[in-house]
Amino acid sequence: MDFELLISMLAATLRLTTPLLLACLAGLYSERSGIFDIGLEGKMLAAAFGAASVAALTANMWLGLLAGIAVSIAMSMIHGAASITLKGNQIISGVAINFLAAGLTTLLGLTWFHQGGRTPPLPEGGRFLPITLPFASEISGIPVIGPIYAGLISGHNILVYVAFLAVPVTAWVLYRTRFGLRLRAVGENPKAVDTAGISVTRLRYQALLITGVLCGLAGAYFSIAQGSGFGNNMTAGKGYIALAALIFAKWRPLQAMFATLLFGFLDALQIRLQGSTIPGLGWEVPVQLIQALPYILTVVLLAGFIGKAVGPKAGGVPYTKER
Amino acid sequence: DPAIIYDLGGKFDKSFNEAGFNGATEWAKETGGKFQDLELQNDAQREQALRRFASSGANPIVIPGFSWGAALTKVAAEFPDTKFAIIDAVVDAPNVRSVVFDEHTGSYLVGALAALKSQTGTVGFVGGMDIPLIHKFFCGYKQGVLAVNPKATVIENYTGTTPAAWNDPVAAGELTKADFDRGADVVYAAAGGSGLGVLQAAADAGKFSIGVDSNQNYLHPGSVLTSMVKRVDNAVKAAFIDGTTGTWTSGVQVMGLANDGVAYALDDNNKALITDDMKAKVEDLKAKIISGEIKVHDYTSDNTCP
Amino acid sequence: MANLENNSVQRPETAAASPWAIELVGINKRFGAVHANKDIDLKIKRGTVHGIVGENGAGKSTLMSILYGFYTADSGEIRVNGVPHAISDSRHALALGIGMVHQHFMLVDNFSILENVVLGAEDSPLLAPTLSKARAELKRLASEYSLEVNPDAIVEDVSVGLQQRVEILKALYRGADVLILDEPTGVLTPAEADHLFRVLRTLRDQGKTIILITHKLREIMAITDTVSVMRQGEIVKTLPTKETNPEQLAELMVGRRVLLRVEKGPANPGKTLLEVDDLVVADDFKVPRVKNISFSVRAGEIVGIAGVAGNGQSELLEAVAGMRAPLLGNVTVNGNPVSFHGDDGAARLRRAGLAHVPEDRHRMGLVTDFEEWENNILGYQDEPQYGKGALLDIGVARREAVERIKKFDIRPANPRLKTANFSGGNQQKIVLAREMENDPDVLVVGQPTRGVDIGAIEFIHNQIIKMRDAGKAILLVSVELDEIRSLADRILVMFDGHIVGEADPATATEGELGLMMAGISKEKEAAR
Amino acid sequence: MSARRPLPRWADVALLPALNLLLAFIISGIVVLIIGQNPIDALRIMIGGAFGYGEGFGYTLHFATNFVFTGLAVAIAAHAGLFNIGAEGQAYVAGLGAILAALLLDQTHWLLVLPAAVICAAACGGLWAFIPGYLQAKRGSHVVITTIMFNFIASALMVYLLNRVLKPVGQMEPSSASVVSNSKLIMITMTISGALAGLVSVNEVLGVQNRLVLDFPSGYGFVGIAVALMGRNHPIGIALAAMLFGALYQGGLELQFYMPAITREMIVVIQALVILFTGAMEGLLRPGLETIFMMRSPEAKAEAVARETATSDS
Ligand SMILES: Nc1ncnc2c1ncn2[C@@H]1O[C@H](COP(=O)(O)OP(=O)(O)OP(=O)(O)O)[C@@H](O)[C@H]1O
Ligand SMILES: Nc1ncnc2c1ncn2[C@@H]1O[C@H](COP(=O)(O)OP(=O)(O)OP(=O)(O)O)[C@@H](O)[C@H]1O
Ligand SMILES: [Mg+2]
Ligand SMILES: [Mg+2]
Repeated sequence: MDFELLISMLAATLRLTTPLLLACLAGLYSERSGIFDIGLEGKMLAAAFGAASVAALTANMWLGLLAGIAVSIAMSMIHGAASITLKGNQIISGVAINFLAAGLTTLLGLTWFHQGGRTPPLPEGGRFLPITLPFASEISGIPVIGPIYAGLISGHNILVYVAFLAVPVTAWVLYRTRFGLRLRAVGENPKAVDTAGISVTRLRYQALLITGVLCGLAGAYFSIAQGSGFGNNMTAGKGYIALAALIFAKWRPLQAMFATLLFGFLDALQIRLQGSTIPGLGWEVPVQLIQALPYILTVVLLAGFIGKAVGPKAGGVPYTKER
Repeated sequence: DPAIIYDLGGKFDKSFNEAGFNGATEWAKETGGKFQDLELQNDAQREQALRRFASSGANPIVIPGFSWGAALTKVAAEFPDTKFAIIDAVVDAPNVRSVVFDEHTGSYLVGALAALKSQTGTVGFVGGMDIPLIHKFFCGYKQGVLAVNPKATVIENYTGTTPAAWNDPVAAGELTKADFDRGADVVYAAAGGSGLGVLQAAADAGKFSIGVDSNQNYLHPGSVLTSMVKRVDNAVKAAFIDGTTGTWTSGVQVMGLANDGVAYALDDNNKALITDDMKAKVEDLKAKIISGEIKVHDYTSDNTCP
Repeated sequence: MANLENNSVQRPETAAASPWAIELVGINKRFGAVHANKDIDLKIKRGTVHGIVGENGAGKSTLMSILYGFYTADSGEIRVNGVPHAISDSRHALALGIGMVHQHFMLVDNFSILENVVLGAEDSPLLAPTLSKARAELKRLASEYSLEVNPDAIVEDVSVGLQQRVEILKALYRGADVLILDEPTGVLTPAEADHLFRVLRTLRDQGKTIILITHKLREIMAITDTVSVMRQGEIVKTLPTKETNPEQLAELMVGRRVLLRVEKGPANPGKTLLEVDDLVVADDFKVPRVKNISFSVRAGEIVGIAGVAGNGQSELLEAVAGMRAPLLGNVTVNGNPVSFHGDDGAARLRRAGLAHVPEDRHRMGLVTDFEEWENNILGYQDEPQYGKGALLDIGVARREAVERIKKFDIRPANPRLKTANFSGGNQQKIVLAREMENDPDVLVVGQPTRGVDIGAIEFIHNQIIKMRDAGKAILLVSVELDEIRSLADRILVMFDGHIVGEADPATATEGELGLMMAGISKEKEAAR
Repeated sequence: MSARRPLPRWADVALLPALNLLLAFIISGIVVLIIGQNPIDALRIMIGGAFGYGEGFGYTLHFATNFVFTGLAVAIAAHAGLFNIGAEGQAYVAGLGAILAALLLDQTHWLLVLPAAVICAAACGGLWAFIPGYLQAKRGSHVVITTIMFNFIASALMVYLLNRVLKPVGQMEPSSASVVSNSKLIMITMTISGALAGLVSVNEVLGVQNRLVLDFPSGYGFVGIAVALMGRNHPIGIALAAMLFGALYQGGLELQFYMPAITREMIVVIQALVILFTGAMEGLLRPGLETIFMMRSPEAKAEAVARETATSDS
């Protein structure tokens, strides 16, 4: 594989990693606070729909983004009401959110746009377009550094940069701020947090709020950045992959980035391996094997190298003082 | 009243089922008649849905989709007085009309166009779910490309292995970009709803795409080279007309190039993209296929592609 | 995210007019059908140590949790320094200068000690300034009260004694004037307990008020100025410690006379039932904690293992009970060598006639999500009396649970209640009932009376003696030296994974045992 | 803040869920109303379609059967503290066992085919779950990730087998379940769980479709998670929850037939609301109900007291 192709594949890796990374960090906030979130998928889907609908109507990508975030936060608050206030089962709540998003997006899409649940294609201005970073064209001629800067680092839409920026920010929040300390504590031992005079409920809602924002970004990325318009069920299971990446990363931000990059890379690789005969094999690799490759490799890596992943101890358990 | 039951893709899939819906709607508009329709929720409901319509007196009943075969075989025997039309599959029963399309010949023509348009000699194909019917599209396309340019490379991709593959424009877009990276400059999308991602990616990159099923040229004028249209709407409309007026015929009905069942789309949106030379060449191929001079291999006949 | 500093509650700085640091008036609290606190009235003078004693489930922890704002009372008034306050949450209590060391520690296990100390008392949205301030403050507190800790140690890696020290430091860091300690010595070694009491006296002498809940009347007598006795949700009596004695307190608590001494006849040992030969056991981190230990227990005798917590007793107990495969060595039960292959060793030992009361009932002895009767047959569910094959005879199992509840006085007497809803002492009784009533040949029991009230202690001790007299072999591990001395027929002292000596409880003095537990054996002592 | 008493058992297990279900239907009804349809008619059609006539009830049972299997699969694993998200894939792969047994014994009696299919399906489903179980037990690989991954791998595998291998009716022997190590509860549990999920394929393949179609589990595995949790991982609860979802599936189809304005997405929304209100938000009405019970009924009060039997008798 020559250098150009490698660069383009790595660029694709970044594009494919972005929504996974945003969702994975979203899950990190939620699960670090002790709330399981199997509903990442649904929140992203709903956000994708909200973003695309508003962007299509207003031709304004920023309004679209805001709408996506708002929708996702609303879903997150439903999850919070069920699992924090009502102390319900967090997994059922997540499953319900996934169902709700799948049904509502298409239902509303049908009634509003009459396009089979799709939103109309986005007008000019409704979509986040790739940004060319300064000097990209000037230095693209320089060997190695040029293509890396111009082809890999430059030329993505802003949400890609936001996603990768969110990693150090999350690490900083988690390990360097008061909020982060409390967040980490409440997922491990909410009673300790409560007796230290901090409201467990409030802390968990705050975490879910951040989860909502990040899922909103991820959803908007699908429909108004990477894609152009909403399509039924367009998140296609990425929420579950993000969850897997989160466990893979053992609930830590930097590792979350590496885990999602791995998934993104395997996906990009899968895409590029399709339709090309692998030299020296002598037989045609079935395309299904290539498509399953990311998943198989994940299992192999997990079994071979990663070992046991122990999540936040209080995860999944509603906090109750009495009874 | 006539009835139509859509396949799992749903009524508004911008493609196959939607074409069926359009045909039915057109019939209703022209005749002032009414029709019933239903969207399936899952595979297990096929027989039940057929029975329900048949016993409620709907006639004829049109069912677009190859997955209906087994259910129809059973139910058609239970309701010998009801006329059924199945699209994309063959069911051998006295009251069933089986409509099949020559997707391979239509794809052959757009393949030829792709090869004529390509500067690089590399063209791409993005299929939806990895199933034999889509291989049939690919195989015809590849033959068409090679007929024009025997040295051309055709890159074959599929968006996935589950029905989600029909609705994954993101994956389809990435596949398309990957094809461009490998030198392709025309990509044919045979991927239902995912195809929109192909068309978008081509438009973003300033390259060409080819739409499928219905005429998608209007989506990105100047970038969509053409569309391989499959006139499911005509088939549905014809079945409705025949079933309600007494001109019904059962048996296999092939919709091919000759009867405009499949075609490449040419309209104002892509007029500028297709030169007269290209058009002449493709029309020539079309005539040869119709006359039988050129034989386009059908993948589904033996599950191989030459 | 307001922190303590910008809390609206004003901290009474100077000693207020009222001599009472804390006044509780007419406090009531119900949990569902349980009336945990009934019309409680209690006044505690500033600068004193006040003790609270009472049976398991009497409502001590609940009352203190109300004062600490963890629970809200259904009715009643709390006055701090004479001023009424509606304490709505723990933040409020902390702001009023009330700190609490909970019975089950409220620490975040995977945090450092420093992080645990500052949690909830951070000065600013950024951590760094608080952390450096707290580091200095911990140093100061360490020198003032000799409460040394390594601020960067992770809590789960340090001993329970140190964890408790962290809890106390947490309260002091927040500047607590009133310090509540809920059963602080339950998990401490005698030396650690002594140290704790020295700290408490210092604090009192500085004018702080201390409330101490304990089941150990000796401690009440030693340190408190006044003491209250609780029974069934009520305070039955509050009186100056000087005017009472352990016997009276015990009677007030239980409502009858309690024998504070174990009555037992001489042992009558028979054949060897449990034999441990050259055992080497490692802990979870693969560090050897039991080093070439050999001993045996005969029918009709109680062998006690004494030692400061953390010297390998837990690992020894787990290995003998089949919960942890040893690296080397053999265990023989009833003449049959035990195989440690696979991870069902515990079940195999059970079939061989060995019953096990684990040290940590929460982690190993019970499934707290199960109902009581289910826990009552846990591990014995395949025994023929509970039904044939894969089917369980629920009727038999429940009737049996009812009988044992009666015999062991487990409260509430409801086999269908989730085990998590029993008080800690009663949970202990559930495990004991199960293991003792299945008529084992060998009973291996760890910390049998941890957190159990004295009425129950008396009963449990008597049961253990009864089993001995019925010819069972009993291996007892306890950090309570008193318990070992009064129950055991022979005492083995463990230090650093070795058995450093054997003593006769009838003759050995506490001092001798203490020296052995500190790793100084008689021989070495003599050599010096 | 007055103290509340726990509900009597019957209210806890029957009344409360019924009220929650009612709430879900009321909100669904509002959505139906917004779409411009009559919710009462809709409900009548749904109930009639699901239970009102033989064939409809048959389908309800058919769907419920699938949910019982996937629900039990999830529940069994949950009892061992394992979260099996992979019932979907396990059912899918099990289809291979079912269809192979059926094809190989094609010309024989159904009394032979059925048990053979059950065994083969359970074996394949079990194997597909055994691997994640093994990896969890021996390698510590989190079973949640591995089962998710195995769902994806299953669909790729099945497409490959169905399109390229089985097409010319290949002679693939179903791999027999590996010898399960006797000590590992995790592996055994996961295997049983997968085997149960696998029985969905028997129901689907032999019961309805008479062949193996791509993606036949179509979400049964995921709904199984909700069924298990709503049924509180208890067999009877699971049976009831499965019936509810079976009725929703079947009644939903019927509804589309009579009320064309109601699309299948509407049915998904109704399902979501049912899961939300009867599952996740089941605590919504509890406080109110407890208060009502306490004020209204002295017997209930007495019963509640008896149930918890206060330590006090003074
Ligand atoms: N959170 C709670 N929910 C329900 N019931 C509770 C709760 N906390 C305590 N109880 C009940 O209240 C009663 C008093 O419990 P409490 O913990 O105050 O007793 P205690 O005196 O501390 O006992 P112990 O000596 O075992 O620590 C017990 O019957 C207990 O079961
Ligand atoms: N979920 C619960 N429901 C009802 N009561 C509970 C629940 N959790 C704890 N309790 C009760 O709360 C009280 C305080 O709990 P805690 O964890 O301090 O146990 P404890 O009984 O005081 O322990 P110990 O006996 O070891 O001293 C106990 O009486 C316990 O039975
Ligand atoms: Mg207590
Ligand atoms: Mg206690």
